[in-house]
Amino acid sequence: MSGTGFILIILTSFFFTGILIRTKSIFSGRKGPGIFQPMKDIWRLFHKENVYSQTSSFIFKIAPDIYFASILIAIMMIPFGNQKGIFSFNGDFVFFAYLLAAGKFFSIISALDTGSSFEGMGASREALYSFLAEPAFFLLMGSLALLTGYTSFSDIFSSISFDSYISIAIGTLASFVLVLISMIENSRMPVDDPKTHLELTMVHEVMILDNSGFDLGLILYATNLKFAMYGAIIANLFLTPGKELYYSVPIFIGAQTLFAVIVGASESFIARFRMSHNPQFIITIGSVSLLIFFAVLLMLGKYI
Amino acid sequence: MTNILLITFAISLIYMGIANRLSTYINILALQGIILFGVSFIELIQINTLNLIFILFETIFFKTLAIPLFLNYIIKKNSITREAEPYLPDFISVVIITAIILGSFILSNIVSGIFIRKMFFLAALAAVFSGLFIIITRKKIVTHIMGYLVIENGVFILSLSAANKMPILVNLGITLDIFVSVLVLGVFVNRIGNTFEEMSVDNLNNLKD
Amino acid sequence: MSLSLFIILITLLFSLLMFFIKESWAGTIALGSVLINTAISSWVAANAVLGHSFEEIINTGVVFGDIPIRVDALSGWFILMMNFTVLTGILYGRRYMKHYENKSGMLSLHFASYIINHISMIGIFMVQNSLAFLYVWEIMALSSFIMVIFDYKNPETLKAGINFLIQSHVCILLLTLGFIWVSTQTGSYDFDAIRQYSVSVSPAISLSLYLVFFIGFAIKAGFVPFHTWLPYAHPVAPSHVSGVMSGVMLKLGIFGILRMLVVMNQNYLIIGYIVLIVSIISGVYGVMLAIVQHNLKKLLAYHSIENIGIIGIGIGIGAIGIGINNPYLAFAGFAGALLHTLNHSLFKSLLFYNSGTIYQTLHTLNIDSMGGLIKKMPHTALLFLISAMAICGLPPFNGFVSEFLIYVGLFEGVHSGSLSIITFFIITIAGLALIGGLALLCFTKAFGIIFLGQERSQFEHEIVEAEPSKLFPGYLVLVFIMAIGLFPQVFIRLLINPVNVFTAGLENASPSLAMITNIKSISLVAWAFIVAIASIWAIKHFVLRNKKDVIAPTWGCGYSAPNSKMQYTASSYVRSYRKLIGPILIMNKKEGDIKGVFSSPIFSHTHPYDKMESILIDYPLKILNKVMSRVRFIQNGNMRYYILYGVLFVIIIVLVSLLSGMATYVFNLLKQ
Amino acid sequence: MFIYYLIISLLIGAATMLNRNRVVRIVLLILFLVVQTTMTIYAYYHLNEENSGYFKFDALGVIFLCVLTILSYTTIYHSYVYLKHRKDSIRSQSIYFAALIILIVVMTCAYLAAHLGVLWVFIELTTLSVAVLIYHERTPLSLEATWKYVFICSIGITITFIGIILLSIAIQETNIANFSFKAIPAQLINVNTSWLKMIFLLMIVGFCTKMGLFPMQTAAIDAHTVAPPPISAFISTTLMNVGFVSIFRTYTMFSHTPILKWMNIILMLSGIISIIVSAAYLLKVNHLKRMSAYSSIEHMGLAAIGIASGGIGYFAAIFHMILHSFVKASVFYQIDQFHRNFKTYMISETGNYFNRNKAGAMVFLIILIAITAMPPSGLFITEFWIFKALFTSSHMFIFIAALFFLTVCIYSLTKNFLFILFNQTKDLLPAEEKPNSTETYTQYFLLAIVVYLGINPPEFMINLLNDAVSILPK
Repeated sequence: MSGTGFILIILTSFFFTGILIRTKSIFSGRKGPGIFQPMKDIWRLFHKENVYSQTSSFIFKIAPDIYFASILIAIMMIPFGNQKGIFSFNGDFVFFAYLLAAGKFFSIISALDTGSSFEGMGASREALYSFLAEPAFFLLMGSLALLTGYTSFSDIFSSISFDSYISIAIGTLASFVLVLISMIENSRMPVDDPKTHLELTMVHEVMILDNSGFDLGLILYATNLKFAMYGAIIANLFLTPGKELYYSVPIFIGAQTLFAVIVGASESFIARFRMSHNPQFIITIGSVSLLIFFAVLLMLGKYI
Repeated sequence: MTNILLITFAISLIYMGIANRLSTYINILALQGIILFGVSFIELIQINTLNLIFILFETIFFKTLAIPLFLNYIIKKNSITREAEPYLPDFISVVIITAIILGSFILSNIVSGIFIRKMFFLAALAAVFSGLFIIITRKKIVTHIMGYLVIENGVFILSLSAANKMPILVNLGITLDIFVSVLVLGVFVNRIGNTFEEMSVDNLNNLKD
Repeated sequence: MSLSLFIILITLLFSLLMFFIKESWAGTIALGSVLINTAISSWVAANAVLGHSFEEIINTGVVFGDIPIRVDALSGWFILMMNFTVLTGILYGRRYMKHYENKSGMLSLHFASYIINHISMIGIFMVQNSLAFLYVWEIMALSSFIMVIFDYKNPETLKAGINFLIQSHVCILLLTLGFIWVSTQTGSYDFDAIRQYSVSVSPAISLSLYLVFFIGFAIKAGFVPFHTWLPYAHPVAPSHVSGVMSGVMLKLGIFGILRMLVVMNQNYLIIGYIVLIVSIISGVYGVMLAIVQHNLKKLLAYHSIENIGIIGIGIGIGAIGIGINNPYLAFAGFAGALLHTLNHSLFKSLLFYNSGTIYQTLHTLNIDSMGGLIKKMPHTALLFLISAMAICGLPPFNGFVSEFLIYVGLFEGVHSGSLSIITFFIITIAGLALIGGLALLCFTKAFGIIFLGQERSQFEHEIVEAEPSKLFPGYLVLVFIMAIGLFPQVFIRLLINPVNVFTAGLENASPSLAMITNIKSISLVAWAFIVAIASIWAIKHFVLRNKKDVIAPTWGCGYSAPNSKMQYTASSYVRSYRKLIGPILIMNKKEGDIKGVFSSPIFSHTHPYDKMESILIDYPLKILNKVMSRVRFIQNGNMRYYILYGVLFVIIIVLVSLLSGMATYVFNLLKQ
Repeated sequence: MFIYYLIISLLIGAATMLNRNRVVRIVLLILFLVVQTTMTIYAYYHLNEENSGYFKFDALGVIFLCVLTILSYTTIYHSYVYLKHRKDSIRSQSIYFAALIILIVVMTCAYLAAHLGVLWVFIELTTLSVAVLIYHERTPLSLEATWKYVFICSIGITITFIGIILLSIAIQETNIANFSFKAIPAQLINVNTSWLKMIFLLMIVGFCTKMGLFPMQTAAIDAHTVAPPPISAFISTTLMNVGFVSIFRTYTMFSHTPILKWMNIILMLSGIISIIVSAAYLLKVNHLKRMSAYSSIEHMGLAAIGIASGGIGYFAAIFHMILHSFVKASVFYQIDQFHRNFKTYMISETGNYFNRNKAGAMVFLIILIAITAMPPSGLFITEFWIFKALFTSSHMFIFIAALFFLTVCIYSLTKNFLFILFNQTKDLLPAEEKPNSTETYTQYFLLAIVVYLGINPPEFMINLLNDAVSILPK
């Protein structure tokens, strides 16, 4: 059945952030909270009432729902190994990307809706980074489409296989790019430090300064989901097709956990960039995915 | 005989180049009238009398008497100063007019296979171009008319060279041209004289962009 | 009597009537005429789109000869699109123009040219006789020129009007060149003559002929670098006119390019490449400049350039698809292009109507001085929001569908083509993604700054929502935007015939069906998205049913007295972006410097300027002026010179012919 | 018949000269118009008919005669309006109208002249009769302009005359009849080509003064500037047509000799230079009448190019001249009203005409469209044909250059007209009398003709045009 991926991602999302935070605390020599603590916080938030700024309008009220919904639907497109996602069709990753963009659109304008200078700042940065990151993702998917000859998540991932060195190189590069993209999309290190306490240096947190209660809960959980989603995509790269569930589910969980640990580790060892350095960093991702494209061309022997 | 007259005519052109008195110009014009009279008398003795009389009348009466007098009258009436006031030094004028004569000589040699006597062609062409030259390089408005008259003389010579087969109509044309233009121009010169105190073309370049 | 003549007569009648009645009636008259023409032409066009082409031949005397009126599916599609926008345009315009009644004295002229413009556009889509085509084309340009200079009290308007007229004249010159070229070779004005000619000559020649036409039409369509008239003409025109111009008139250029592609069906591959390159540049460049604009309508104008670029990408893909004989690719490309043509006409006209409404309430178009309008004008805000999302190509709205088609085509092409095609397409994909991201930045700025937050400046007049009759056309458009977004498959079916005009030649495994099934799933997901939003919203309200929202001031991060001046402005919102693309822009900056301890209020203005314009237009004009001033010694008022010219003319020509005679003589000597 | 026409109309002219009574003058004018019209109709119905020796009702002449007759109605009407507002002395008015009548008669003769000498004589006469009209306002400027016009035209006409003499020398004949346009071509068969070239060159340069082509366009412009607007209308339409007719006849005369290509080059050169010059001056000219004059120069250049490129170009050139006459005439009629409204011709000192005189402003707007050769103006079609001919004769360089400089002209014209119509920056004092919209009817009428002829020229006109170009080499 095609819902497996969806369910698994939802499951992962419960403990993903927990693992991440746990890793960080371990590296910094603390015990740290339990891995379900973030979910508990979110659950608590779900029972709180909303506080709205008097400046804000219905945009601010509706935005979190749309943001959340966009990510939910996006997840439904993620396949699981050789099982299709709930929605799967040619070029579904285009839809995927634009759906996320729609969500982002609303989170940005809801930030602007409050009329706060800080949130405007965050919105501006978010918009800037996302438009810089778009081409990288599409280049990557284009290269994969070229490699496999298919134009939908499920076909691409189910037909991708690592038998030659170059394909392994491609796989590593691809997962690298995906990790970085997810870093940007979830505004983690090195682009953004969620733990910073100075609004001037925030990107994502500063956008949601005015959100509270249920809405805040939605947004936070959406972030977890997003993480899990990207993790799933990366995991899909390595799910060799045709394996049974009892074989592939652990791989999936493992990959996700590994991803979370990596993120946590990187956050505890890397320092964030200066704001002005972020753009060129993001551009670099684009050029890396261009490298993937050339690699694919080499592999297909179209480019000798 | 004709050729001698024509050469004299050409010389008169050169003289016009160096003359710097209006009275001299007028005299030269009168002289040219006489020359033309002579030429036409010699050339046209055998054509029908009416035509001959008409042409002789034209040369003697208009070119030699009427127009010079008329010009004198204008100059007196408008108290025009007596210098021609050329833009170029006389030396260059002479050189250029000589060049014109030389050029027309070459040109008359080039055009071949046409029944026209080269001397006539030369004189006519030289007159026309020197007339234009005078108009272009002299400052006074009256000298414009004089240059114009020189051109007319050239045209007349040209017509003479073909006159024995020349339709009277065109001959009429010449008359009309000289008569009318000189009259009209004279009238306007008078007007200009009344309008501007100083009869120089410098008064007449207000219409420009 | 023939349909076309009937339409023409009706229109002339109405436009004459215009001058003999009260100004306040002009709008209604125009509406009537538009309705009649729309009804007739749409009937013909709809039949054509459904597969029954229309053809008649009008014989008009010696000048034009026979004028063939042919409406195939392609023309039909464009006519339907055009009619709808023109209709909403007049519906909006006659309300919009109420403000100017008995003020400018140009109202009747304006509306007369509006309806004349309408039929001239119908004519452009129908007529297939090159001389008549030029005729209607020029009438279209003229009438739109008159509409542009409506607000003549503002000197900017006249400048822009002249700029527009001249550039459209240049476009006409190129078309004239092309048509003369053909008609001298074939002796016929019929478009079929072009077809025969283009197949009879060598590919290189027919390609160059096509390029002449392409550049001509590209000026009208506003492809970079032929776009410079566009950002001036659109802002100064009345908003419904800007809507029609940007929504429809640019598409005339697109139509011309497509029509010539059909007529000359030759070397598709190379044409595809050319169109693709130009389009990518247009798309990226257009949106890049759009972002930094402060004037709302100018921003929208630059966005038209970007959208034209997207359409062009579709055309390029389609042409390449035919070139490499890949029906799926061709279908995706052309369907995407045609659908995006329609979509752009919808949301761009809607955006311009809204900007008009805003302009009439605030009397300014400067984004930085707006803000918080959403509370005063919720309907306008909603319309603007939806159309902004649509133009960014976000699901579940129509803009996404066409871009999706193009993406599908690109990815399809990526693994079916040669190396060059792959490389081109990958670059195009990246470019398209970049365009999408930039559009997002641009319209979050536009919507966010204009409608959200607090008012950034005080207006002496109170701000109220536009009256319903002004909103109605907007909602009419909105219906279509939603419809295309949620039921794309219907429109894809309608597109089969128009696209077939191009792909008829291919031996195709009818790609449309596969495409339609694919598109069906889009609508499915779109619905799912909406349902998800609704359900989450419902859940939220269920959970919080017995908690009431708390209203508090915006959190100022500890600063207790925030005011509206502290908000992010449009300029500050895009500042970091502006720094990034600095080299491409020309930013004219004016700043007053601080004097003394208690300085007088200082200012800082930035005016973005188009670099291409300064290179391609301003500099050559400077040269031209220099040259021309050299010629201006002739009329110097000094008669001696006047005579000298004649003399010199004679002498020079005599000398030259003599010398040439000698030269030939010597040459013959040498030959022996 | 024609001789009677001459006598009658000259008598009427003399009567107008002597008459001092308003009513009688009106009667005389109407009488003259009747005579002129009957003459035109007679000429049309006796096409290609020799008449009273030196005249012939050939197609070319008749076409332009029709134009002249139509325009003489409007011009006389507008002259009447013009004089009414100027409040001139009765005497000067009589002189004005007499000269006008003479001018019309003389131009008629020039159109219909079938004999080189006669044509020449009448062209000279047009110069003189128009000189009186140009000088009508009696200001120093008008004096200067008239002086220049008369002088340069005399020079030009003399140059032409030299050409004629050389021609007469070339064709060794004594019989006057052999100087008619019909007879000349046959006698040019075995004439030295360089000689022919010189003849053609001289004659063309002479006629350029009338047609307003480079190199002799200068005088015509100054004449436009100072002449009363209705007369400017005549100078830049029917009078330039005289020049065109004479050039066209000369061209036809030589068109079967070996120098055809050479002639084309000369005309092409003259035409393109005229266009360039007009473009250069239109860019900076500030005097409305001068602007219109320069635009006439531009159109003359186009017509010359049309002739030079042959083929359909001949046809197009004549057609172009006709339409241009109607447009340009209406320009100057409107300029008269414009001048009464603003008391100046300087464009920079006017503005907002659209609100001062709606009817006149609409005329200007339509004229702008018409004169820049945009549809529905008929000039669009003729220019299209001219450029087609140019393309066919494969003068690519001229083709591009002409298109380019025409665009420059269009830019300048649009700029200036829009300034006049809409500019708000100037605070002008209001017009003295309320503009009278009935004065614009003639312009609407003429412009309507232009549009109609462009879309669907009547059968007889096409036949006339074809007849006029039938002798020329295809």
